[in-house]
Amino acid sequence: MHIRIKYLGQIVEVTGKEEETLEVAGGQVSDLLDVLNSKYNQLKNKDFQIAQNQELVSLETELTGFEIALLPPFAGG
Amino acid sequence: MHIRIKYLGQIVEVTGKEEETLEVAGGQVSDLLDVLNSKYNQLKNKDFQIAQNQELVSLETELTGFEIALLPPFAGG
Amino acid sequence: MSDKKPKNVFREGPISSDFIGNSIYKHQSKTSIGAHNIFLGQVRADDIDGKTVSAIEYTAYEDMANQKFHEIRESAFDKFDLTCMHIYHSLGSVKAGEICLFVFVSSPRRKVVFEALEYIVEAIKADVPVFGKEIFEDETHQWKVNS
Amino acid sequence: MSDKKPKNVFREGPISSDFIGNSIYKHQSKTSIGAHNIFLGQVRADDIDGKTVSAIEYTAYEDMANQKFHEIRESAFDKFDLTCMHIYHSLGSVKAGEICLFVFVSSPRRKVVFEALEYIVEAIKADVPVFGKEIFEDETHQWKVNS
Repeated sequence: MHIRIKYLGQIVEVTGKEEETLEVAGGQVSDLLDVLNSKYNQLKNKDFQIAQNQELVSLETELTGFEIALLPPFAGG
Repeated sequence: MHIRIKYLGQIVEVTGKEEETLEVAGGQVSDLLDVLNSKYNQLKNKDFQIAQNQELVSLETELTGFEIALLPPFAGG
Repeated sequence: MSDKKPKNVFREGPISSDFIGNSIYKHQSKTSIGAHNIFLGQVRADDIDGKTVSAIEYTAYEDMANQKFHEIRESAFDKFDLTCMHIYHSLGSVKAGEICLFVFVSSPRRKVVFEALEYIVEAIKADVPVFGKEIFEDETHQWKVNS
Repeated sequence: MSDKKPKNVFREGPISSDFIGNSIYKHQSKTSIGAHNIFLGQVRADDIDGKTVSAIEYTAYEDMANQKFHEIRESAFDKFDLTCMHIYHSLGSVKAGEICLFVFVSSPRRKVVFEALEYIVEAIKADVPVFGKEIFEDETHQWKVNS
């Protein structure tokens, strides 16, 4: 499954990029997060929520593909 | 005692004037009001508060002179 | 509550959007402010028994009104951590759609401005001797009462 | 909650006082409105460990943010008797003293606008994926977090 991953705000300082596409086997959001944590070893020190297709999801949510975003604390306004 | 009396808002439609000065013997606010009610017979049908020297007072307040105002319901803003 | 002399809150005629915009602009040099909250009262073209309000003519017991505005101002500064506060009210004729009341509060933090603005506007409505004659399109009138 | 397409709430750079004044002006033709309430977020020159914030650089997860703004808008129209509502948020650099958020609600009655504005601003702060990099005068930075 192709997943486009978007990094926002301070997460970009850890990944060095704003987005990338990964090929994963499926599973849960937590499975994708394991992949990302091993790829970016500072990621585990960061506070963020995860959105799948623009809705916040939990680690147990099934991956459905399309777009995942890593969202650090909101600071609007 | 000279008292300057100010009529505001719709009270002016009853008195036909915005202010006048009356000579009264003293007493309470209610005594002055008796004088005004006999002078302007539509006044008793109107809803108003009374201020003496720019502070709201009750009918039992002693007259101290200077300025009395008849204030119909407020409509600011 | 203070020996400062009351300001004159009243302006002749409606309060223009330019005046409001300019007032906002002047606060951009106050860099401790994080939140502004503005209330604007606008004259409604109310329909009453088939007649439409075309304007309100405002009068006031001016000295007492300015004293009350001053007390409201001092009390709001006591209660809330405000950086600034401005109040303007129209006198004379204000047409339907025009602005008759402009209240502007600013603070470092947003929670404060919400509480302060509502407090100030409710106090103005309740305590300040301002009177409004609603003029209908046929030039008859009725007297406005705050609810 | 509605199949209307989300609007784009974002504007590049600060929101000018002229833009706000003009937005107020445009509401003077809506004569059923009796009360407007406006919230403005302004960038503070906060002092943090001896360094002063000179600007905030805003970024957003834009599509999701516009969707959230849209949901907040629909929800506010459901809850409150509003005549209109406008929300604008900056992207990119906004200097200390400049305005980054403009929320504008209007209703026939004042009680409604107070409740609605606070509801909308709190929802924006909590639910919309916008990120702010506080730039200090020495060009170092830290990431802003809403409280």
